[in-house]
Amino acid sequence: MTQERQPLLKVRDLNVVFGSRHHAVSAVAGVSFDIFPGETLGLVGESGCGKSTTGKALMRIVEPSSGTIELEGVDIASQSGRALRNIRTHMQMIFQDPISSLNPRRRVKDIVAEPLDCWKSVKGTERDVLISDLLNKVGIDPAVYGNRYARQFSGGQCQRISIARSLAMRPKLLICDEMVSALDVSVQAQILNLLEDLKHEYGLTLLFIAHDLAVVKNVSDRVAVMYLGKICEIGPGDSLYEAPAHPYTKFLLGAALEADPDSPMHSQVLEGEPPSPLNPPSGCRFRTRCPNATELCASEEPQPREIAPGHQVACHFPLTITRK
Amino acid sequence: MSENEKLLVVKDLVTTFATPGGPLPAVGGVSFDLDQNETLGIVGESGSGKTVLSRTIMGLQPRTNVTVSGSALLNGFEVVGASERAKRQIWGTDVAMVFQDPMTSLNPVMRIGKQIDESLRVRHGMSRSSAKHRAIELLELVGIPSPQQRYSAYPGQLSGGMRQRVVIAIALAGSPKLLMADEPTTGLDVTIQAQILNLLDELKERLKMSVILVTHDLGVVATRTSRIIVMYAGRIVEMGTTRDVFQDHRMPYTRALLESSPKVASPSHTRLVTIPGRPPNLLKLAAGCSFAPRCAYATDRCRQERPELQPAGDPGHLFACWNPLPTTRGATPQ
Amino acid sequence: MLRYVIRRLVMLLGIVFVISVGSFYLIHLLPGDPAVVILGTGATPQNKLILYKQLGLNRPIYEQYFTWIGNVLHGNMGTSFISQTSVASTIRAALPIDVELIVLSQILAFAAAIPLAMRSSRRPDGPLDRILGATSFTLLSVPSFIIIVLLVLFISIKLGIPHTGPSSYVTLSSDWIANLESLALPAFTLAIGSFVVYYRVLRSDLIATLQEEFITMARSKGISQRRIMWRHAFRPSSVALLGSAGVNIGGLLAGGFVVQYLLAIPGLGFTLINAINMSDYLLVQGIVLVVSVGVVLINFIFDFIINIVDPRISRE
Amino acid sequence: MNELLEEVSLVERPEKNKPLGILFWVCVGWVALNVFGAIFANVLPLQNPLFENFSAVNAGPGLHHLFGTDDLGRDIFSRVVYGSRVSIAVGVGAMLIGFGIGAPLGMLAAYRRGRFDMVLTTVMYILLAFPAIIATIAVLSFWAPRGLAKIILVIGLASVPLVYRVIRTATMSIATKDYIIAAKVQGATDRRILVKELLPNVTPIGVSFLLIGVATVITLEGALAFLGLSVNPPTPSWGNMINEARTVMAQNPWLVIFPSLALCLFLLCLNFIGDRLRSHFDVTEVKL
Repeated sequence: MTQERQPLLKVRDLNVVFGSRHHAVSAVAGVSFDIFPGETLGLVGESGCGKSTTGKALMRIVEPSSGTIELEGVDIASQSGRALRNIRTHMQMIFQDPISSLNPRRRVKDIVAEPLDCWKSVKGTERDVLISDLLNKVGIDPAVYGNRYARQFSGGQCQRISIARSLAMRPKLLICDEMVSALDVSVQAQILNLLEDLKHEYGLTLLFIAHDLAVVKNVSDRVAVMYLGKICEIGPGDSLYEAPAHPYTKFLLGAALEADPDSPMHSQVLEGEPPSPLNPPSGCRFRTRCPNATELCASEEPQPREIAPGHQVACHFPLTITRK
Repeated sequence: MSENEKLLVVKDLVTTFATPGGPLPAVGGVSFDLDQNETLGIVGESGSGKTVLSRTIMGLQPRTNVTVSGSALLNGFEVVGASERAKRQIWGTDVAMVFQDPMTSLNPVMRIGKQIDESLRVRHGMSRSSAKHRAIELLELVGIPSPQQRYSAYPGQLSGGMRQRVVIAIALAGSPKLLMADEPTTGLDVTIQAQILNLLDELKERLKMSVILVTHDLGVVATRTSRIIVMYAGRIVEMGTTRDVFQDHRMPYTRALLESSPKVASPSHTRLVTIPGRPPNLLKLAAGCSFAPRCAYATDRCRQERPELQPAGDPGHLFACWNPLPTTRGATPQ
Repeated sequence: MLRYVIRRLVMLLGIVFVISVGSFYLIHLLPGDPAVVILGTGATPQNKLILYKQLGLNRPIYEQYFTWIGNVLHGNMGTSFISQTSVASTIRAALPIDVELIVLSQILAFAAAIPLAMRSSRRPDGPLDRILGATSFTLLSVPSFIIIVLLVLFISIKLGIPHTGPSSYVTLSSDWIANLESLALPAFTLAIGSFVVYYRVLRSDLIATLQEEFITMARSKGISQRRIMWRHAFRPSSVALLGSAGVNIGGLLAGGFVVQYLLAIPGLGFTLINAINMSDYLLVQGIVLVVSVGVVLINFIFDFIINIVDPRISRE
Repeated sequence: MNELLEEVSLVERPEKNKPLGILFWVCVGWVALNVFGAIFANVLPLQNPLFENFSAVNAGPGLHHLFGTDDLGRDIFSRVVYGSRVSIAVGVGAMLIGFGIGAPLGMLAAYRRGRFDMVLTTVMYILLAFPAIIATIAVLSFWAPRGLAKIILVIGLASVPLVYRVIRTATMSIATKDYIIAAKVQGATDRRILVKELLPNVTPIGVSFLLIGVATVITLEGALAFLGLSVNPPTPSWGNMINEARTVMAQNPWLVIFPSLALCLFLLCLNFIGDRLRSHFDVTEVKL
């Protein structure tokens, strides 16, 4: 027995390629990471960086073109049919658009019970009790709202129902894909707190995908930053935010807006826009916008390397780390 | 400063939609003013009426099923009650608008150059070639690379950030005195958002405009405005200098709004302050303070009697609350 | 764009090929001896023999097709056994009438539909919109044959207006005024059906477009209402209109027989019905081929126009 | 305006669905009455539609003959009721065939995608390019002898590609929704997703299109009757009644007016119900 914790989810060299041979877009290009039991990994990046595709590829909602996804040692990427359906119940996903993730023509109770009914694992009164309990847990009164149709609910409530549904099968891993970005701040805070409570109660492990740096930091133990299909930096949230090692992370953090009139104005703004994933730059994908880029960055792709315990960065010239 | 030097004076502005469910007061009596070359932030969650307010000030509310009362004096022109024809005279030249979603605010089947020089030719009578020349200048001004080629591109061929720059270029075509920016960066990535906000700041200084920045994101207004209006359920609940609103807010809603959004600077797993419940249904507004059902400090008076805006000591700082939070100014006098 | 056009052209050729095969083998799909079907009631053994020889009915079926398509491509669709006239020349005489009828009716339909749709979309649920909505909806449910019958009943019979009744067709080249008079009634009838479709499609699209943010944007530039309607709202709203126009014009070519038959206008539809009644198989086959190819071509052309009007489509 | 309203009132999402309204139910009633008449024409106290009463030829509407009689003394009212049988049978029968084949294929293709969808859709689009009316006429005219069943079959088969396209488009817009992905993720089988998630959402679109389709087919049947390609006289159908009456309409306009009215009213009601359902279920315009 080794002392080291075994990861719950182990992703190695995940690739997702969209489109035909001539118009191949590599949306996810060789992504590797671990998620340990009970932790929350935040996945942050700008639109089109492949963070959502990564999440969907883990669930096989989009097909990975290569790589392995091991959940407790079982490779999801090689499963099919009933086995795949079965293993998916150990992982669940919550989507960005709360309204379109619920069938408008079904009742709330049936929506939450759907996973149970699919597997016929729990039936009769036991099922009803379980559903009522789940709805209570997410703050929806089952007696009042259980028989309503999903189309009558607001975004925040829909997201609560989605959470209840995803917990019905007691999953080990919950993938949250931009789950609060469509919500108002006050509702967002409610949902984030709820998620935190349920995480402890159900012993969940989370992959939290979002573009909002503050939200990601709030919920995550570790944070991975993606740019153009690759992870450029991954590390413990607090230290990564305090001392980013990858220039892109630094720019990203610099661009984040703080609700504080005394916070510095954006003096250093990242110029230009991300290049097209149809035709990514050679070497380091960030080099076209990076102020520190050299010849080496163009010719050789930087491999992730550990600069502090649990803190990896894929950059030839990581920024100097000043530790307290 | 006397009233006629103000660029915009809004008094008791009310915008009501006629809906199948009854009259819906989207903006319920708003008064404020705006100086020349000032940047004002209007902050609120969805449903607060901030977007409707910004459109009503311009006279751009929908033309059917809407009634507007009160007054909005824009550069000496009374917008409320003015005919579409009369308002056309101020649109583009006195006030111009930057919209929330650059995907939908550009005509998808019209080349972007044509969209920029349209008002130059139609409104300002420029010739085809000089309008084109000016349009390319404007594209350059808003930081679009190779403007010559971009002139004949369709909006679909540009990224979101570039499109928002085009929208800004269109707004600038008539050299407006007031730029109304309604959630100008909401759909954009953080790095692009920073670019656009910096651009707006820079243009404001260069072209001596006033800017109204309408947003749900307190981060957007924190460092870029001189004053802020906080809206809730169609009304102003607090208004003051940016520093007053952020650091000496008196209205509990303002505080709740500030504290419920996660901060980059605070450590992971910080418990967020939440506002219980949801924003009120504007069709069924109760008599008292709209925020009372969600407010921790609410008393019977709050539920029965609506608080009006009252001064809070510092000049220009107003709030609408019966049980305001204590001021922080007394502790650290300036 | 070019790639798209080439792809569509290849598809077009494919469809035309399938149509030609379909028209050719129509006869083999039907039960019974092809010769009997073709010759109809006048099937003497001698005629049968000539037919077998001409069509090569005893040769392999694919060879028959290539012989036939070769002839068709040279403008030879055979000679009718019933009327002893060339099928191609019969079609050449009839087709211009269809074209003229379609052009006239479309001019009328668009001239009415576009301005009215623009008016009513500016105030949805306003008085004009309600009246036009109810009218167009009612007209939508009145088949063209009933319109014709009622028009003939009231205009020609009750009012006794000349030149609008059946069997008065005059060719364009002989007397263009009389020609227009004789086509007024059928063109008007076809225009009603087209108008209803165009008005409804354009109105609902315009209402949707006018709610778009870019219209508010255009308003905020201070340009006139007329310019907003024509320059900003009309073009993005016309995709569905053009699509339905393509389908509708194709439908008029294929389904024009009712009106032509009722008013004795000797276009393709009228000729087709006569050919069916006479069991003139070769003529039916020729018309089916020409009309089908015509419909496909019309759809192709409209697809192409839609692509020019809305650059978003070909990019996708 | 809608966006603004959504912004200000999204608190409790309002029911977007318009109420169906009285007119809708009047139309449903009228259609039901027609269908009832068509089914029970034999049982109802109607005069024999084929009985030629030469003592009452070309009678106007009156007590004995509600709608009058034709030039052979046949009762028009009973002929109109009997005539509805052919129209309704053709309309409903053909659409049942069309939907029976086209709808499951369309749903399956849209849900499965991939090669299955590609092949099927290509075939259907080629068939769609072939003008259905011309094909129907050509087949009906040379495929003797004519009969109701054959007409239903030919029109039904000709409508399959159209139904396929409508249902496929409708299903595709639903199949990409997150709740379908969510169902997959929960381990639902394909069959369960098709039945529990897709079908309830496709049905409203299907039903409204079905009604409008029935109206279209009835119109087509009328046109075929004019060409003598529908059921053979003396069996009455709305189409051939109008057609036969044309020659004598100068003398007896009722002969044309009553069957025309019956036909138009029925079509109007069908179209109205279909249209109202479409807006009620918030279905974006599906073009015929």
